[in-house]
Amino acid sequence: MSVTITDSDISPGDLATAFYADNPHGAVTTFAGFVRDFNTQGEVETLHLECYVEMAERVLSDLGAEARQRFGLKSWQIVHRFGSLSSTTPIVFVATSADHRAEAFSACEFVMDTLKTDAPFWKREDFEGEQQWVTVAARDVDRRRRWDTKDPVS
Amino acid sequence: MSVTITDSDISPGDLATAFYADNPHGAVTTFAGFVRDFNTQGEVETLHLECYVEMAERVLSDLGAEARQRFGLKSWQIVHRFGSLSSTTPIVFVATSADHRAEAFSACEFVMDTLKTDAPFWKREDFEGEQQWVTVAARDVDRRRRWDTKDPVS
Amino acid sequence: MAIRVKFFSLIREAVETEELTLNFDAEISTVAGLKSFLGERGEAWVEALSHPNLIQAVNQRVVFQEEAINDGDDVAFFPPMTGG
Amino acid sequence: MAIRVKFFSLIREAVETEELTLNFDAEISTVAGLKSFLGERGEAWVEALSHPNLIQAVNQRVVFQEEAINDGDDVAFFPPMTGG
Repeated sequence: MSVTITDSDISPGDLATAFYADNPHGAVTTFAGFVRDFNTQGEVETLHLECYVEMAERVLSDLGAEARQRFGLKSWQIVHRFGSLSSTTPIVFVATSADHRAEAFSACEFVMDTLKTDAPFWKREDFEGEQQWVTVAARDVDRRRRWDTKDPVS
Repeated sequence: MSVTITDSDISPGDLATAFYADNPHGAVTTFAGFVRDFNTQGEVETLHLECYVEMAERVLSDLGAEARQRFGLKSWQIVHRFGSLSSTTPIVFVATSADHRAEAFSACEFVMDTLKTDAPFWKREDFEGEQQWVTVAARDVDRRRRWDTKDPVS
Repeated sequence: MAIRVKFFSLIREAVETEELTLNFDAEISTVAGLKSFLGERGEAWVEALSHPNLIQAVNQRVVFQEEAINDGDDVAFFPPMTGG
Repeated sequence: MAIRVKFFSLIREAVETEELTLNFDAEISTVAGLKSFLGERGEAWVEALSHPNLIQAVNQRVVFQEEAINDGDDVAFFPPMTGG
């Protein structure tokens, strides 16, 4: 049960290893997101992630607690980078553990879907000398919205 | 893109670390399952996993290939233990990577749901001096079946 | 009373300001009132703070602009978030 | 012709056999025929191989009992699988 917001490099492998050691429960799901080297318009050189740190800590702590309650998690962890990142750099790591896989999977996906639209980070892509703020993808809004009504585990 | 069936200890942390290093794609989902220390009837001392190794290799290779095609994965890995396992020992590790998280999550869950009922492993629980073969849970059959009809990514 | 006001992303760029500390008498009682007050700084501020997708937070929680502001609060203005 | 036959879990325990290599003339052409042939070994075999949830595989693929058997095939009998 922890949230880390940092502008230092994160290591999803080390984070997963530590999470497994502390939480060898029946079902452990993790998600790791890495900077892609492309967007809809072409090659991306650098991704800049701006963050409202105090708010991110609060939002992600509340989100973890909500996921725990909603899906009966035994444990969870959320780690999120900010700052300037080159392609293939890890951005985010989420881990959830439960007695059964349905809950672990749903909770991890719920956290990721919610974090995308509700956590105070703003992505700016630098490519071919231009800087462009990333807008919210319609599919991300849709994925976030389904948790408002969806059965907790399906 | 690999399958490993082994009666030696597996380390999900090391497996995740190596998978991340080789596949730093936009979205990487992993699942790790550990032996629980209880079942519906009480405490479990040892879980014995019998395996038809040649068939498991074939079934899981086919399953990974199907997941890759169905969800447009960039990479996948399946590792499964057999033999005698005490509680908290890792049993299974699945990793999937894709450009976007919807595909990585769905593929990982698809592999786990299918593997539960279609991969030739048989679990026997030893507790209080008795040995009992685990029967297929109705919820596992239901979860397997939904992939026959479900939209690839939802 | 004193409040801190923060700006992020597009909004920060538009008003060319990361953070302000404001001291004023209690005539500003809501986020909407604060927006009007800040609009007196110029057209760029009016435009940024009337952005159709503007989100406002008080003490790290997203709120409607009718939300009350009290002494010591942190207020923030920013566009839709793109985490993960 | 020669085939290998494997038994797992409950079925292995019931017939007290892990693996057989059978050599016979070609009168057995399907999995169903093989089951009848093995049933001649006794009541335990008949019972195990008529288990309502019995699954059979030929060359590592699950098949119906009408599946043909050919020289060199691997045949396996087992109960529903419980992986993961």
